[in-house]
Amino acid sequence: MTQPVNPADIHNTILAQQKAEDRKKLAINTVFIAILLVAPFVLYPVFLMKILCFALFAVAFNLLFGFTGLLSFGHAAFLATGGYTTGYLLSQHSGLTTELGILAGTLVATVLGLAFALLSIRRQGIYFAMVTLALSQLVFFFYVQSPFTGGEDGMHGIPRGELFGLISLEDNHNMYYFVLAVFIACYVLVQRVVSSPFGQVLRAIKQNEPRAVSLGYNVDRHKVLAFVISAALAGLAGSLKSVVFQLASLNDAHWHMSGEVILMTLVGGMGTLLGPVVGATFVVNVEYQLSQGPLRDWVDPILGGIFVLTVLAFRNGIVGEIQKFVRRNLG
Amino acid sequence: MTMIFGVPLAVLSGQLLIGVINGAFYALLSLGLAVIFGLLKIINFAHGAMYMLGAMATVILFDALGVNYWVALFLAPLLVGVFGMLVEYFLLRRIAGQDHIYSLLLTFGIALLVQGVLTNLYGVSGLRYAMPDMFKGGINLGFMFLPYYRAWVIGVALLVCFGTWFMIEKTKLGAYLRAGTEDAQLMQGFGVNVPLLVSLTYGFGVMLAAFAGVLAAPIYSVTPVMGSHILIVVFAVVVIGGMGSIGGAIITGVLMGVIEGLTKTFYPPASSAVIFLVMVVVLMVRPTGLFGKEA
Amino acid sequence: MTEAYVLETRNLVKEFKGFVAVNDVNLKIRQGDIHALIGPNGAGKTTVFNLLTKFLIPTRGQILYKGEDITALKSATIARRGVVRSFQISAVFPHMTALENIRVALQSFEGNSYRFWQSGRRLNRLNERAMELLDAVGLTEFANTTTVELAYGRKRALELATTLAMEPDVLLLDEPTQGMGTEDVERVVALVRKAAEGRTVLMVEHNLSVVSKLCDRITVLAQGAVLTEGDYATVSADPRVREVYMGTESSGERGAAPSVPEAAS
Amino acid sequence: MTHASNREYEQLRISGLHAFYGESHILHGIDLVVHRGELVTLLGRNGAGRSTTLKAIMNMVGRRTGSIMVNGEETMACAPHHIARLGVGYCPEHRGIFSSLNVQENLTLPPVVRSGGMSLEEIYTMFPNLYERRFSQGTKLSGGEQQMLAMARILRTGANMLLLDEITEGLAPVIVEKLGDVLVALKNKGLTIVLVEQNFHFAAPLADRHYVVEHGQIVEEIRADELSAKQSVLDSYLGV
Amino acid sequence: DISDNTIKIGYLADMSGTYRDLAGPNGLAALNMAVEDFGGKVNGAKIEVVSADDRNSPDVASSTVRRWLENDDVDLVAGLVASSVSIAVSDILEENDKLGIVSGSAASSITNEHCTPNHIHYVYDTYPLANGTASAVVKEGGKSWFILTADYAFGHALESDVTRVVEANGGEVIGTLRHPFPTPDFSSFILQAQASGADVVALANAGADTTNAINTASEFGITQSGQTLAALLLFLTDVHALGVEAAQGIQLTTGWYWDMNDETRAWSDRFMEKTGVRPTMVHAGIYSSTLQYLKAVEATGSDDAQTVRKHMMETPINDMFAKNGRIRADGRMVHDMYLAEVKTPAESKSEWDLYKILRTIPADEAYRPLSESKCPLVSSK
Ligand SMILES: Nc1ncnc2c1ncn2[C@@H]1O[C@H](COP(=O)(O)OP(=O)(O)OP(=O)(O)O)[C@@H](O)[C@H]1O
Ligand SMILES: Nc1ncnc2c1ncn2[C@@H]1O[C@H](COP(=O)(O)OP(=O)(O)OP(=O)(O)O)[C@@H](O)[C@H]1O
Ligand SMILES: [Mg+2]
Ligand SMILES: [Mg+2]
Repeated sequence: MTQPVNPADIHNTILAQQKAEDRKKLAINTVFIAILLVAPFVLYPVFLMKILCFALFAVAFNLLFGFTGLLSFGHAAFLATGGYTTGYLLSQHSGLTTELGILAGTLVATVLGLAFALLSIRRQGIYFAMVTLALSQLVFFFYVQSPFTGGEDGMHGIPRGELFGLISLEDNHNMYYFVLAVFIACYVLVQRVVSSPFGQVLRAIKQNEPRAVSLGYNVDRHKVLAFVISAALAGLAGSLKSVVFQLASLNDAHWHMSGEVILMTLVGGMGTLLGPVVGATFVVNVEYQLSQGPLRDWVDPILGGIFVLTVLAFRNGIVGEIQKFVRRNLG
Repeated sequence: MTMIFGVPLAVLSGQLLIGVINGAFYALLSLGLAVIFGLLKIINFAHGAMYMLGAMATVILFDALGVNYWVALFLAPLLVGVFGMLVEYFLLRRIAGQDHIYSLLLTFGIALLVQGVLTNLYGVSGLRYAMPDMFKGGINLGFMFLPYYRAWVIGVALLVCFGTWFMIEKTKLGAYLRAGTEDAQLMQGFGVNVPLLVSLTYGFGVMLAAFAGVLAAPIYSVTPVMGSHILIVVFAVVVIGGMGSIGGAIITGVLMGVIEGLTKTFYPPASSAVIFLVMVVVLMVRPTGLFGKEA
Repeated sequence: MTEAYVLETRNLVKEFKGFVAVNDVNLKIRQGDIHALIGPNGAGKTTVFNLLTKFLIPTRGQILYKGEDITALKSATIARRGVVRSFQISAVFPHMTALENIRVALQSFEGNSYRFWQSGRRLNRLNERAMELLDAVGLTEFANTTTVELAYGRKRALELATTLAMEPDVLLLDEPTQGMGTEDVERVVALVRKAAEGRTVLMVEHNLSVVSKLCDRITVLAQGAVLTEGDYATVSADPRVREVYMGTESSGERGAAPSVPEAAS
Repeated sequence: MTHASNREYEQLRISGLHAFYGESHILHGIDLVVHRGELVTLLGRNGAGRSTTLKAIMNMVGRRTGSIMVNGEETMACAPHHIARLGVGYCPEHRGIFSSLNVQENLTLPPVVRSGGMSLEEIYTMFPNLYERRFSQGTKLSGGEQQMLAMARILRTGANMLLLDEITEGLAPVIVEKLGDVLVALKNKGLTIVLVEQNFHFAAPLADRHYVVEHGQIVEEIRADELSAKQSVLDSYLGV
Repeated sequence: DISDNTIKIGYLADMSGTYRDLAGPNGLAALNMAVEDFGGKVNGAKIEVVSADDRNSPDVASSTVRRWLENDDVDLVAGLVASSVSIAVSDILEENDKLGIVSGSAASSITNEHCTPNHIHYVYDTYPLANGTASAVVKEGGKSWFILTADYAFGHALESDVTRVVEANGGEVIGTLRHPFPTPDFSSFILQAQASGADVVALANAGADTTNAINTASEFGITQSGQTLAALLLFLTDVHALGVEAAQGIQLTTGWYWDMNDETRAWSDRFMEKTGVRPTMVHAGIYSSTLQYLKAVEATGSDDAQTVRKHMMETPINDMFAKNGRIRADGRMVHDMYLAEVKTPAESKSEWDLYKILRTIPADEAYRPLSESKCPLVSSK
């Protein structure tokens, strides 16, 4: 015997919840941006930029994996393609301004993303992961053998150049704020995408694909779009990275990199917005700090141990576990 | 001399045979992977490490205790199998029923751990293992010189593959395993000791890898990283065959050995890319691999 | 002539590796009818549904919708044309709230599903209609509940509401009352009746009391082929139907015990 | 072994059973007793916790507290396969047909836990559909056929206590009727049956007693002979 | 004047990956031996050593080195193995005008198109490897060659160097075959090499590829069928891993061998005491280069990169590693190289008794002449 309930009341509660969520999101974003703005005065800017590049890469990956349910095992291909394209163009054409070089790198990665997507999107689950892996391996072999990448020696001496032909990016602080601006723009974009009408459909597809089909959605096309956005952002991360470090190397194209971005996302918390950022920060830091310290011969086994621990003890990732904790104790 | 695309027939036959031999290796390795994925839905990224452990154990047992090849052929897989069961019992079991991706991450972590520890203990240059005396030399087949050891590899690998296939596809135990994969809880509700079954299966799967490792010890350079290189190729083989298809893994293993061998003859630079190319093409045409069950 | 029929199949055949699941079926569904498809287990009812919505590809035969051949169209296209189905096994988006589930369905009419740059708050304008639909299936109080947490019967109710949100011309319901308690069955019967106003419903249902109350016309399938067709009285009087399907129950309605009417199957 | 003494034998005793799925507390202290050879139903609305009670008996829920005695043996600490070995056969709500096995393999899958189960022939005679489709993949069966298969396979194991969750769901009336006959036959053989049913018309003539479950608790116990007297109470619980 | 009154040396190398054994943690031990020889102090300034794993990644390496140079006042970056890392680091060194000594890399481009005034390439590169082995083998009658090349820049460089040397000496390359990197199984390639009928099968690859190829060659009886196997880059650790059984008779070029004279043996004994293994040429080179660096600091009393480098270039190197070695304008340290042959099981007396030195290749003959250099530092001088 159900209590009579008023739909309007329930609806209002839901709207109020949404408002509260928006406020919370805004607050978190603000704090987060504030921290990033002052960070280079405390920490070494190049290292911070490295973190931002990988964070962007992980955010891009998570859009596909965490929010669409597609596990790409080939995202390294986009990172590398962005990096190599931008690096090559900036090295070869001294007239090119940096932002155009980065744009071009992103564009080529986007096109490659579209190609990957069209070839892989109809495959399900683990097969999808494996087709993307195979495609990215083919891209890897291409880069190994193409002369323009410098093979395993890598591409070096990429000029940072000038932003809009005006602001010198040789200066680490200028470079940092440029990278930060791009990162924030992308992060906000992804936040938007996830909650957009499109994002809702992605969620639906992730949870029950046949049902989404029966509701009249062209599931493949939605997935392709998500894939392409993700590839574009991953390519952008690679482009930025090549400008920051002034080099592009095969490490970025190797399948280990595709694995690493999965790890970053999972460690941070997949399907959460902040998770990949936290995960990237964590993984990059651990690797870097360990390789400097007394345990430097043991980086790999320690990383291995961290992954084991993550999976066993906090599967939802750092952010996911915090959210869970907050929900349980405060909500 | 008969030529085929500019390659003498004799050379080609030799390459085909070599392809089959390598294929037998792939079959053995991908079989273990397919058993573990097919039956436990674990994406075992530690498979390469288990292969490596098999080879390392062979060498270490010999150096430390003088254990000979024949004993190692049983002992090394057994030890690795027990190690695998411990890994399953203490680690993998805790993530049963979670998304595949967690098993991938966990086993990847285990592989890094094992590999890293052994690298620090034994270095990366490799350990020396002498070919058992009875396998020294070979026979001249006319078109090529076939070392006895390679002949042995092909025979024993295919035998083990067939035996495994039979056990899983044709016996009651196999039916338990297949059903347990789909709904372990219900199987347990029927009175089957699923946890034990899972341990044994994982142990068995990695034993197959370790067995391949023992076979590899006399002919390949035995190093802590030997498994990580071969890992994704073996994954590709399993995927082409259809994840979880036991027979598919075996047949595809041999097939890929041959295709790779032919590429090594006609256009060697592409020989490591070719498997991935085949994979893309196969999955275009057959979304669940050559022998995969349709979704 | 065909105009009178909104949905029609001609010599529809589906074979699975030599096994004929649907054998030369000619269905004619009249505009505005509630049409039931009944028959013993394994008769091919779900398969027919799957063929109509192209979740399976017919081996042979034609499917006509409003006189137009739709045999070659894809699932999603057919759904957008107005032929929408619900599933036999409950199909919901488990990690969305009930409200969000409905909104996903309503959203497919908005034409904004590729707008990744727009705010999701735009979808709030769908809430009112969504709440109406939830209310109609008695799920108002669960609007903000994540769907996994709903009991099976409520999931079915939610699924039905989602399907109705599609404003279909033709509604295909596969055992809509399966797994529901008595009170829910009542509600669903009322709901289907309401939903059927101005549209056509084709349903598979084993609960004969529901069939008898709701349906204008009934087709009985057995072993993949049409056994007979007609209204409830005609069909239930047919001895062949009694033999293969209804059994010996005098009324053909389960739940005939006087004080416990219409218990659901 | 007389019929009467059998009746007194407590095949199942549940006391103070609480069960949880992760955070959510589903059962709030279930108490019930089933004697050997009895057929008892659990009635209630959707979501009342009937399926959960059966799962809890099999140790298939997240967490449990309280006590469950099967054949006089405490099973709270037992793994599910031990419980099955005590002679418990469980037919789940969602059938659990294995897609990697064909129909016959599905049927012969559950290990025999006691002697006295039905033979394959007997089962095929009872469900000719299954015989016809015996070599096709389990999940390619129609919904109703899967339901038959799920029920049939535990009849083979010789379990002497059956936990059956909504077994008439999605079955054609003829089959339902046949199932009724089967349950009567099983009861006559001395099997104990706990039946979760929505189809009260099916359950009423078969059951010795009914328990009404609401919000994870037993709120009413009704013997078959009290049925007509307590009809109105029952109706109000079931929301008729 | 020495900044902060400390000399800080950063040792950057692959500590855990493929190049671990030839440099790695033991390279750090060698470096510390040089510091010890100075008593931990030079001109009263403390010598401090920091170290890091480059993880064979130019990214990781460049973050590390940037911080070392920009924040931590590191004066010398030593180690440096993977060529991608060495090139990336040399760019940063130049930007910050600090000094680096590359001891582990093989790429000859490091002092050719990638040369900078801020780094020195110490132990060896592909040029003398090809030069030494190829000319020696051709002279011994190996006229027709089949080259098995690792399909990446390093392999290609070796291949073209070898081809040049073979042809210059009157031999002929009758076939080349590019194998992917890494290749776990070489039987197919060995079979093709065998079928080619060439006198010499040369391995233009490194590490596990080389050891796998040699293993397989021995299994398939390449040498029994009359062909000579020439490995172009083979470290002592590789030969140790292969064992003399499989590797016997292989000719190779090395920059140094532990068992050449009393001086090398004495140092190797010291090294072995610390590490448990015999040193490779890279280990010895790390020791020697650090020693020379510290001597230069001592002599000039400065830690300024250019001052120190200038002094190092002006001073001939004479220690247990090299006799009359010198650092050229392009940063290449040239010294005598040695043609060695792996001993047979009968000849090998102990675990590490692996080579016999056949011939000394004089420095000027071994390395790429400056006249062929593409390094801008050379033409400006
Ligand atoms: N994909 C398939 N492959 C092989 N056989 C199939 C497949 N799908 C259905 N069948 C078979 O086709 C027949 C018809 O199945 P269908 O699901 O249409 O029955 P149904 O009438 O809906 O029955 P129910 O009332 O039990 O749901 C069954 O015998 C079933 O075993
Ligand atoms: N896996 C689960 N996780 C969380 N909650 C669950 C789960 N399964 C069931 N529940 C919840 O437990 C409660 C009882 O469910 P149960 O399935 O036992 O109900 P029931 O009485 O069998 O009803 P039904 O007629 O729907 O089968 C419901 O509220 C349901 O939402
Ligand atoms: Mg059906
Ligand atoms: Mg239930």
